[in-house]
Amino acid sequence: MTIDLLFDSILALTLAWLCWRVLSAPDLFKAVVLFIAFGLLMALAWVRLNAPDIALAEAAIGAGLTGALMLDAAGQMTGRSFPYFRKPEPAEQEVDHGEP
Amino acid sequence: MSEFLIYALVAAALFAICLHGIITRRHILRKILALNMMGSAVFLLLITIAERNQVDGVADPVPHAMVLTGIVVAVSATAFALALARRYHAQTGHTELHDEDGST
Amino acid sequence: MENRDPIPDSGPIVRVLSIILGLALFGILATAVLELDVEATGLTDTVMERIGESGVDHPPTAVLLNFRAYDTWLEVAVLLLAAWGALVLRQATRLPEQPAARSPGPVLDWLVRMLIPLAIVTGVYLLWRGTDAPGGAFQAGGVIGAALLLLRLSGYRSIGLFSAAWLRGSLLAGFAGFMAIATLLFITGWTFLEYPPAWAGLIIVIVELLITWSVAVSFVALFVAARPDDSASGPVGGER
Amino acid sequence: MSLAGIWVILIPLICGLAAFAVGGRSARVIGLIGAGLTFLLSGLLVLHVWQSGVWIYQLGGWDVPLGISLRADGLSAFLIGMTGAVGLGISLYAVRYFEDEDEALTPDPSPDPSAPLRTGAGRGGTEVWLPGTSYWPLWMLLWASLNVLFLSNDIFNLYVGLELLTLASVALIILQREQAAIVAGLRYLLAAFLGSMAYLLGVALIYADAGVLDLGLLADAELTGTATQVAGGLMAVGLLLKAALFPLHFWLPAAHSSAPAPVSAALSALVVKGAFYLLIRLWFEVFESAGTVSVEQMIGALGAVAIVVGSFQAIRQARLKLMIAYSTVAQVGYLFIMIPLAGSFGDPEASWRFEAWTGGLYHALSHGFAKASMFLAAGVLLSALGHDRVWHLAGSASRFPVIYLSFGIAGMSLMGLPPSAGFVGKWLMLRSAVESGQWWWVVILLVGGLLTAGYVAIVLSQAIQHDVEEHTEPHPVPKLMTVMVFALAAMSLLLGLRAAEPLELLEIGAPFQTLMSMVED
Repeated sequence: MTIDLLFDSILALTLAWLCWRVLSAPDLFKAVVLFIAFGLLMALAWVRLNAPDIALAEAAIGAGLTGALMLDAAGQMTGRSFPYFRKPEPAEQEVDHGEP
Repeated sequence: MSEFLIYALVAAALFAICLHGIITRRHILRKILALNMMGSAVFLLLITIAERNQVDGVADPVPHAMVLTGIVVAVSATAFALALARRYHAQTGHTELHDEDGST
Repeated sequence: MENRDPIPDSGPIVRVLSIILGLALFGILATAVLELDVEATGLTDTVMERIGESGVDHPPTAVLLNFRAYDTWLEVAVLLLAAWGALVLRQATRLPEQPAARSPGPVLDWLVRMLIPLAIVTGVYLLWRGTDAPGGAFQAGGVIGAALLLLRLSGYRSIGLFSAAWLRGSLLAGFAGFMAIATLLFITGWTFLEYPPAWAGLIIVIVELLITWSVAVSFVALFVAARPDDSASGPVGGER
Repeated sequence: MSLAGIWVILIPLICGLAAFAVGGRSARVIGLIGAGLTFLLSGLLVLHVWQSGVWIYQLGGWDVPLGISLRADGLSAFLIGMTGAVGLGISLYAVRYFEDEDEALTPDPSPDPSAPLRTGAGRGGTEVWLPGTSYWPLWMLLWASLNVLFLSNDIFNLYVGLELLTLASVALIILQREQAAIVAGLRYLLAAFLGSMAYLLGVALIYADAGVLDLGLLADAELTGTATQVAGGLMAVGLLLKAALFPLHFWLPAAHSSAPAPVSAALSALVVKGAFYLLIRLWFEVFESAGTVSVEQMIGALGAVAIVVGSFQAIRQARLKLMIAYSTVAQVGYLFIMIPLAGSFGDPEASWRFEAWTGGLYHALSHGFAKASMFLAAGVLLSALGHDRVWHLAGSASRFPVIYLSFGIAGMSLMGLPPSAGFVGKWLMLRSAVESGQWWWVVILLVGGLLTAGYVAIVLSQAIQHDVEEHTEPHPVPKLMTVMVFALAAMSLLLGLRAAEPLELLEIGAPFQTLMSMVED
């Protein structure tokens, strides 16, 4: 019982913290990734609240699909694509090497 | 402190944080992210209510149906907003809402 | 990092005012929540009493597709409108051609070959399960939509799936099919959105199938149409 | 006939989908048929409510706490009737408007009937996109969603209806993809999204408190708990944002002025009324017992500021469409003066509460017709002259006498001069203000009329000036468009001359049942 409540409290606090981080993380990509994490944790909370089917929808649509849309949009608006999919761009790498 | 109160209070907190985000963040994507999380906060409250309303282990299905409807409506509005934002960005290069008079 | 927001946020005055507003709102909401009864039953009993007449056994599905079918029907219209709006923005009645086929590479190719059948099976399973257990049209539509999207993004030519006629038909299927069934029954003397008890289960399955397909295609359309110029970018993001 | 309430939702949806499925030029024909049928059905519904009173329908045959019910009382019928008439006028205008636009965009003089199917081919920039093709399905869906909103009796279903209305509106705003329209549409979408979220949170709290979603059951429950009060506040703020009451109007002028003329007309005349209607419904039926005098006076004060600021902004605008859009900001302010007048100030049993309520709604009606006419008039001038700069309209009255006559008549209704419909609304509100001793609203109502006269006069005095600068021959304007501008303006006048029936319609199933017998005079 108390373990359950403790778990719920930690989950709740993590949700609030993630929400804040999504809004304040300086890197937009990081914010979107945190948003996806927020959606997945939210789905976890809904499983805890006896709503597994809604949790499924949130994970698939709320976190997954919205997240993918956001990543794609963030890619366009920052002029860069999501790092995992990015092909090496010679010009940019030169700049990176020039820094140190 | 019960499960109901924990989640209901965090839903309230999320809603307030997201409102703050919408007001102060100027990047369109941040605003859309905040609106989306605001939706999640409302859905969390609804699911908490469903759990509170349970009878013999069956949660209230009406808020569940409302949330499912709400998720689809929210993703529709989000996707459309993103499409507009991207078009706007492609046309102007701006990432925040600009008027001719410069207000946001 | 150039990924940082290029624009500063609102000034300190707005920020402080907004924090005050946020705290006040939290206070008000918390008070309201704390005042709520901790014990209540809402509509649980009402739904459970009549669920036998709905044609399905899973309570949320019964509410979504029978008791409150009107909401669901209009919700599909919202999705249709969003997809249609995104197409208006592209000034297109169809999605752009797939960028010239590139070799997706062995890993991605393998992944796609594995994932897509898996996703489609999962989607169908979710849909089928939805009548008596967690799952349903929207979850299934989401998963199948993701599979279609992956298929498209990984550079496969998508079997003419997104020609103008197909696209319109697919986007419309859920809403128009639902409406056609309801309207036909309505004309023949039933209450609007009432299903004859003997057919309720069948009608719900048909409607769910149609909605699943529309949801899947709408998601693909929304994703693809959102990109200002798809042909200029390669698969998944691409170089800019 | 008792099923007109269902058909009034179904027909525009069916026609909208058919227009969407068929596409091309036939979309216009289908759209027009849809507009005509919906107009007739709206009329039937009004007649039905008029003859047999409040209409209630249980969707799917499920009783209320379980299912969703539709309900048409006098207020719903009144607004559906207005939507039907204004909608028909806008549709007839749009036939020629988009025909013109589309022709300008079509390079090939003999269009291939199957061409629209190929418009999206997107190869080498030769694509031809006809805004008119998309206009009809979206406009039909918008119309249907207004009827959904006016008929629904379930607070969650109303949320879905609001979203439907918002998405249809935004899709119509961006129809021509101009940059200004896209920013305006995006800002509108985000503002409306925020409003919806506040509304939905209110729905959640009400459901948590009352356990039902049906408006009728909620009204009977006479809720007074903290959760309901907070929910009322959230829903009110959300809807005020959607109805664009000062200072939440920031999204309106750009959104309403950058859309194509028939869309601007629909947005200002009808869509704003959707959120306003819902607010009135909730305020006077569900939250009756939760409202307080100070909150009501505050909303009224915002309305007053909206009247003054909106009117001054309208006077300052150099572009006609923006001027008309700011005028909407001001006129929305009038609508909300109704809240303190019909609220719980002084004697809750007094008959002036009902008078103010009717007056406010009559004002909404007159504004619907007048504003639609004004925006359509601006559309005519814009497509004829190629611009809508107020200071360059000099001398154009001789070329567009009917347009300016209509503009003047519509302006009269906005000012509230007799014998227009605006006068009836304003008169009822003035009477209520005097009878209840809230004289400060009298001042506002009168000052607002003068300010309205200001911007209407600017346009008309420019138009009748003598020094005609003959720059270019104006582009010819189809007669039907001019006729519709005039017809809508004339309606705003006729409804002032014959107000008895519409006012009686409003009484059917209205709140304040106990007060009504006293008003009969």
